[in-house]
Amino acid sequence: MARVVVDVMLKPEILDPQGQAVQRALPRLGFEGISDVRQGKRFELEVDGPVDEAVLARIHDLAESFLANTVIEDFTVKVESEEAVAGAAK
Amino acid sequence: MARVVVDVMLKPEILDPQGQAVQRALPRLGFEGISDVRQGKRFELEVDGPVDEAVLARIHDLAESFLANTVIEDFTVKVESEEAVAGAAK
Amino acid sequence: MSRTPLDTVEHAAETPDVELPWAELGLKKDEYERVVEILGRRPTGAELAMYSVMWSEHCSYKSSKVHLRQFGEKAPQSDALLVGIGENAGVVDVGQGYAVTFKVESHNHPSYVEPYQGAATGVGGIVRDIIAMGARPVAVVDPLRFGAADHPDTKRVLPGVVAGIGGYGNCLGLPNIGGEVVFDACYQGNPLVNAGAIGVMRHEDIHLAKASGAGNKVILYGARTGGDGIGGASILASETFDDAKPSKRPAVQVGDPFQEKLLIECTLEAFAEKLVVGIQDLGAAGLSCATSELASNGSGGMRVTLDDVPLRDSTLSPEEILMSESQERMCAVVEPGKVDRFLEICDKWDVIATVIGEVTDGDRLEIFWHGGKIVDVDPRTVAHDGPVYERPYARPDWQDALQADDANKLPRPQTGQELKDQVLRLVSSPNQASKKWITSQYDHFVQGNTVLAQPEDSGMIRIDEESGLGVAIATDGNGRYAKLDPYAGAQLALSEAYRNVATTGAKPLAVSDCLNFGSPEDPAVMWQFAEAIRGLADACQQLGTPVTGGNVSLYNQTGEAAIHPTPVVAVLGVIDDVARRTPVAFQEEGQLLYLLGDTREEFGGSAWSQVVHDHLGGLPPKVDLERERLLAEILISASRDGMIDSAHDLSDGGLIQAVVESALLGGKGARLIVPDGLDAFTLLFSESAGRAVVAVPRSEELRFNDMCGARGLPVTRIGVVDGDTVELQGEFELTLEELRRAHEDTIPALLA
Amino acid sequence: MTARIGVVTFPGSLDDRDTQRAIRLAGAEPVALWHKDKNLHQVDAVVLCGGFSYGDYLRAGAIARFSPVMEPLIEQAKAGLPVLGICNGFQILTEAHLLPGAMLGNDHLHFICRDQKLRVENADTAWTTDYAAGQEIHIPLKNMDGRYVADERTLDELEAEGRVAFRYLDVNPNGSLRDIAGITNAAGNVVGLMPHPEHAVEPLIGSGRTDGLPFFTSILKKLVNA
Ligand SMILES: Nc1ncnc2c1ncn2[C@@H]1O[C@H](COP(=O)(O)OP(=O)(O)O)[C@@H](O)[C@H]1O
Ligand SMILES: [Mg+2]
Repeated sequence: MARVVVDVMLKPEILDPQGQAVQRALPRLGFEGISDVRQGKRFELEVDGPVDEAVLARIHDLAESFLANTVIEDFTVKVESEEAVAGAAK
Repeated sequence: MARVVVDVMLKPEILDPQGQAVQRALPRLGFEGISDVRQGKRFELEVDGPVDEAVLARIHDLAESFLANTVIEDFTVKVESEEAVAGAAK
Repeated sequence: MSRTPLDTVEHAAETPDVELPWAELGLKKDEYERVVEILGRRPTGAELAMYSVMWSEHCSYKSSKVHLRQFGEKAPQSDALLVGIGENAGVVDVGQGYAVTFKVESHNHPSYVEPYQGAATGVGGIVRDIIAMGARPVAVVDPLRFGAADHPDTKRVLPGVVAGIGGYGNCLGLPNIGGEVVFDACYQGNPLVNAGAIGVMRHEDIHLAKASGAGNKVILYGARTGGDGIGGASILASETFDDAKPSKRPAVQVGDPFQEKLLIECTLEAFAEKLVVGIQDLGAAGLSCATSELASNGSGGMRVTLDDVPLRDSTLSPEEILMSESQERMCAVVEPGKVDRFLEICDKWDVIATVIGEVTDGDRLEIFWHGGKIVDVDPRTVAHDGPVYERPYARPDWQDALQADDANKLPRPQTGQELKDQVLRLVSSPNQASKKWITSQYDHFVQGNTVLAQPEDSGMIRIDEESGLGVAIATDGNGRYAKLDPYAGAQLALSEAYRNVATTGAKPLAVSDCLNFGSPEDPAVMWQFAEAIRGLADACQQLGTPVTGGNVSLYNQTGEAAIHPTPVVAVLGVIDDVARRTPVAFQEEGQLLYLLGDTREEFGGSAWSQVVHDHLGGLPPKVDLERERLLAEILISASRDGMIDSAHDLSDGGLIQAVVESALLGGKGARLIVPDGLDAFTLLFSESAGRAVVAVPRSEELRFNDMCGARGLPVTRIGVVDGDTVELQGEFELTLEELRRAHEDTIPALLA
Repeated sequence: MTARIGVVTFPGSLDDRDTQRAIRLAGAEPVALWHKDKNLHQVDAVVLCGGFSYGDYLRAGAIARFSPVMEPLIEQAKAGLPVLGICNGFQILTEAHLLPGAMLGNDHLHFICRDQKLRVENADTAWTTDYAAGQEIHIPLKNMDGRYVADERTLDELEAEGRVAFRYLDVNPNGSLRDIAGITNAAGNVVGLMPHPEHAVEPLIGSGRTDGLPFFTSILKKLVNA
C-alpha cells in the first residue's frame, strides 16, 4: 500500500475566484502580507501494491484525462508515503 | 516571496462522497488497484518576505480558524519553494 | 517584425509594408484589404485585433445577416415592442408600466470543451445582456441538446453542463423555470447549450448601449481583465509574428457567479439613482466590442486609455487586453458629476470600477497605450460595417429521398399488448422521460415569484405582487422536424412554444430565437438556415409575435457531419393575474378530458418513429398557424373564465405522452376512449400540431363546449380523470406506479 | 406595536427580499441589515437568509462569518436575541459556532431543489411555537452543501436535549446524519434549518403551500407578547 497524491490547480492565467475570495477575506481577519492565494484540489490515492514507474505513468494518464481538465488546469503527481517509494524501488 | 501550502482534508471518519465518486469511476476508465480515493483542498499562499517561525505560526492559526473547519477537517502547513526556506533561514 | 517599437498609428503609417498575420487571426484576404482601405493605411496590431474579432462570424453575423433581415422586414405591427432587434436584447411592453426583456444565446462549443465552465459562462453572458437593458433579471431557461443518451461522452458533457448552469444561475439567485433536454446522435461532438434569461423593469428604466455627451466618462467595472478567451491575439502579442509558438492563452474562461451577482446589484443601484447614460456588457470580443459599439451607437467619439484597465495579468499586451473575454465585466457611460457616486456604489458592493476613457466631440474611437495612440478608427466600421456574405445555398440532393421515406408506412402496433409495450417504451425513452434529475439541480423558488416552473408547459413569474401581473416563457425546437423540412420545422418550433405559453393561460407577445446550424460554407446547411429563417419570419408575421432578438450559432459540425438544423424558439407571454394560470397536473377525479384540435395520421419525425423504429423520414406535421392562434385564444379564455382546471399541449410523443405526464404530476389516473373516426394508434401517437388536452370540471362542460363550438375549434371528449391507472378502454391499462418507474428512472439510470 | 425583524444582506445573499416579504406577510416589520453594519439597529430578532454569501467560496458561510455584522450578532444571540438561520444562514451559524456541527456537500454531489417533507420535532423554540410537535410539513429545500454532520457525542446530546428541531421525512435529500434538517441552541433562541420557509408563505407561489408561515408568526407572537 502506498499513497500517491495528485494536486490539481487552475493554470496561472485562469481566474481563480475561490482563491481570490479567500485572499480578499484575509485583511478582515487581521492577516497581511499574503499577496496571492490559489485554491486547488488534492487527491489522495491509496494504491495497492508497489508504486513503480508503470503505475505512476498510469496515474499520470488518469490525472491528465480525468482528475484534471488540462484546458484549464495543471496537475502534479507525487508519491507520498516513504514506505511506498521503498516498495517501488524493490 | 515564498510559497506556503496548506492542505485540507476531511477527517478520516467523515464520508467523502467526492473521493468515492472518483474511485467508483476508475474501473470504467480501465483503472484497477486503487483501494481508496480522498479529495481535499490545496491552498497555495504567496507570502511577501521571509517565512520564519512566526509567519508559519500565524499561517497555522489562519488554517485552523479559517481555511479549515476543524469540526470536520484536518490540515497540514508546508513551506514549498526551496528558495523560501533558504530565505527564511537567513 | 519585432514588437519594439510600439505599433502606434504613426508607426503603422510609416511602415506600410509590414506584413500582419491577418490570416492567423481569421480574416480573409479581401477582408484585410477592406480594413486597409477603410483606414487608408495598414492597421496597427491593436486595430487588427479589433477588426478581426468584430468581423468574425460570431460577432458580425456575416453569413447570416442577409437572411436575418427578414425578421425586421416581416415584423408584424406590434404595440408591445419597445426595443427591437439590434440592442443587447429586445424589450416588450407587458402593461401596468412594466417592460420585459428576454433573449436566448448559445454557448455550444465552450461547453463541449469544458462543460461546467462553458455552460456557466453561457448563463453569465446572457444575464449581462439583460442587465445591460436596465432590467433586473428574474429567471433563466436552458434549452439543451446532447449526443445519444447512452454514449459515454454524454456522461461527461451532460452532468457538467447541468452543474454549470445550476452552479451559475443558482448562485445569482435566478430561478430556472424552463428549457429542454434532447438527445440525438447528431449532437455527439456538438452539444447545444443555449441559455435564455428574462428581466423586468419599468418603462422609464430602459437603457441602451450608446455613448453620448462629450466629456462623459467611460467606466469599466467588474472583474479584472485576464488572458482568457483571447485566441488569436496571442499571435499579435508574441515576440515576432513568425515564431509559431503555441498560444499560452486559454480559449475557455472560468466564471465567477459571485462577482456577477455583485455586478447585478451595483448596476441596478446605479440605474435606480439615474447615474447611467449608456451601458454595455462585455461578452464576446470584450473591450473591442464594448468600446466600438458604445461609440458607434452614440453621437460622438470615444477616447480610451488602455493602461487604466485593471489587469489580472500584468504581462498582457494591448492587443490581448482589447480581445480578452474575461467574464463579469461591464462598461458604463456616466456624466462627470455623477462619477463619484457611481464609484461609491461599486465600492459598496466591493466591485472594482475604473474610469478608462471619455466620450469625445469627434467621431473617432481612439485608444492609447503607454502614451502612444494604437487605435484610431471610425467605430462604425468596426462594429457595423463588417463583411456581408451572400453564401450560396441549395436544397440538398438527399432531401427528396428523406421526405419520400414515409414514416406513416412503418409497421404499427396491432394489439392492445403491443400498444401498451410501445407506450412504455415511449415514456421511458430518454427524450420523453422525466428530466427531473436534471431540473432538480436548478433553484426554482428563489426570488419568491415563481408561479410555474418545469415540468409545466411554460415557466411563469409574477412581476407585480399587488395586481398579480405575470409573464410566461417557453422554449422549443425540434431538429428532427427541421431536418425533414426546415421551413416547416422552424414554424413548428414557434407553434409549439406559442402553444405552450397559451396552455398556461398567458397571451403570447414576442419571440427570441437561437439558430443552431452546421457550417454556412456548406450550401445544404445554408439552405436549411435560409429556409428556417424564412419559415420563422413568415410565421411570426402571421401570429403577430415579433422577433425581438436572438442568436446564431454556426459551424456546429464535425467534419462533413452537421447537426440537424435546430432553430430553438422562445416565446414570451403575459398574464394579467397569475392566479388564473393553468397547470399541467390533473386536479380532480371526475373531470372530463377533452382533446382540442384535429388529429391526423402524422408520424414523420415523431417520437414514436424514433423510439420504436429508429426512423427519421417523411414530412413533419402540417403547420396551421390560424389554428394555433384559435387554440391559444380558447386556452386563454378558458383559463381566465375558470372553465378548465388543467391543460397540457400535445407535441412530441403525442396524446399519450401528455396524458401520462398530467396523470403522474397530479397523482391521478385517466380512463380514455377512442373517439369515432380515429384508431387507437393514431389517437395515442400522432403528433399533429395545434392540439392540447384539457380537463374540464363537469359544471363547466356546457359552457366550454359552447365556446369551442362558437369559435369553430374541434373538441372531442376522450375520457375522464379517474383512478390510479391510465387506461385505454378495451386496449390496455397501466398503473401510475408502473408509468412512474418507466418515466422517472431512465435519466438517473443513464447519468447518475 | 409590531416586531422589527432584521434580515442581513451579505454579498451574495439571495433570499433577503423574499425573507422580508415573508416577515411582512406575517405582520411584522422587516428591517434590512447590511453585512458591514457594526450594530443591529435595535431589531428584536434577526434572520440570516439563504443564498451564496461570498459565493460559498472556501466553505459555505465561512467568509460571511467574519463580517462586521456578525460581531454584535454573535454577542446578542448568546444573550438571547432570537436568530433564525435559513440554509446559508444555518451554515453561517455553524461556522460561527452558535450552533454545533458543520455542513458539508450533499452526498450525491448535486445541487438539489425539491419540496421537502419535514417533521417538526421541537415546537418550543422562539421560531416554532405556531407548529405542533410532531407536525408534518412541506418546505422547499435548495442547496449544494446541506449535509449536516457532527460527532456522535454532539448528536446524542442534541437528541437527548430535544434540540433536533426538524427532521427530513421520506427522503434524506443530502445525507445529513440522523436525518437532521434543523437544530436549535440550548436556549431555543437560535435556530438553523436547511429548507426555506420563506418560500412557502403564499398559496400560488413556489411550492404552492403556506407551511412556512408559522416560523414568522411564531416569532412575531413571542416578541409582541413579550
Ligand atoms: N434543461 C432544462 N432546464 C429547465 N427546464 C427544462 C429543461 N429541460 C426540460 N425542461 C422542462 O421540462 C418540461 C418538459 O420539457 P419538454 O418535454 O421539452 O416540454 P414541452 O414538450 O412542453 O416543450 C418543460 O417544463 C420544460 O421547460
Ligand atoms: Mg409542452
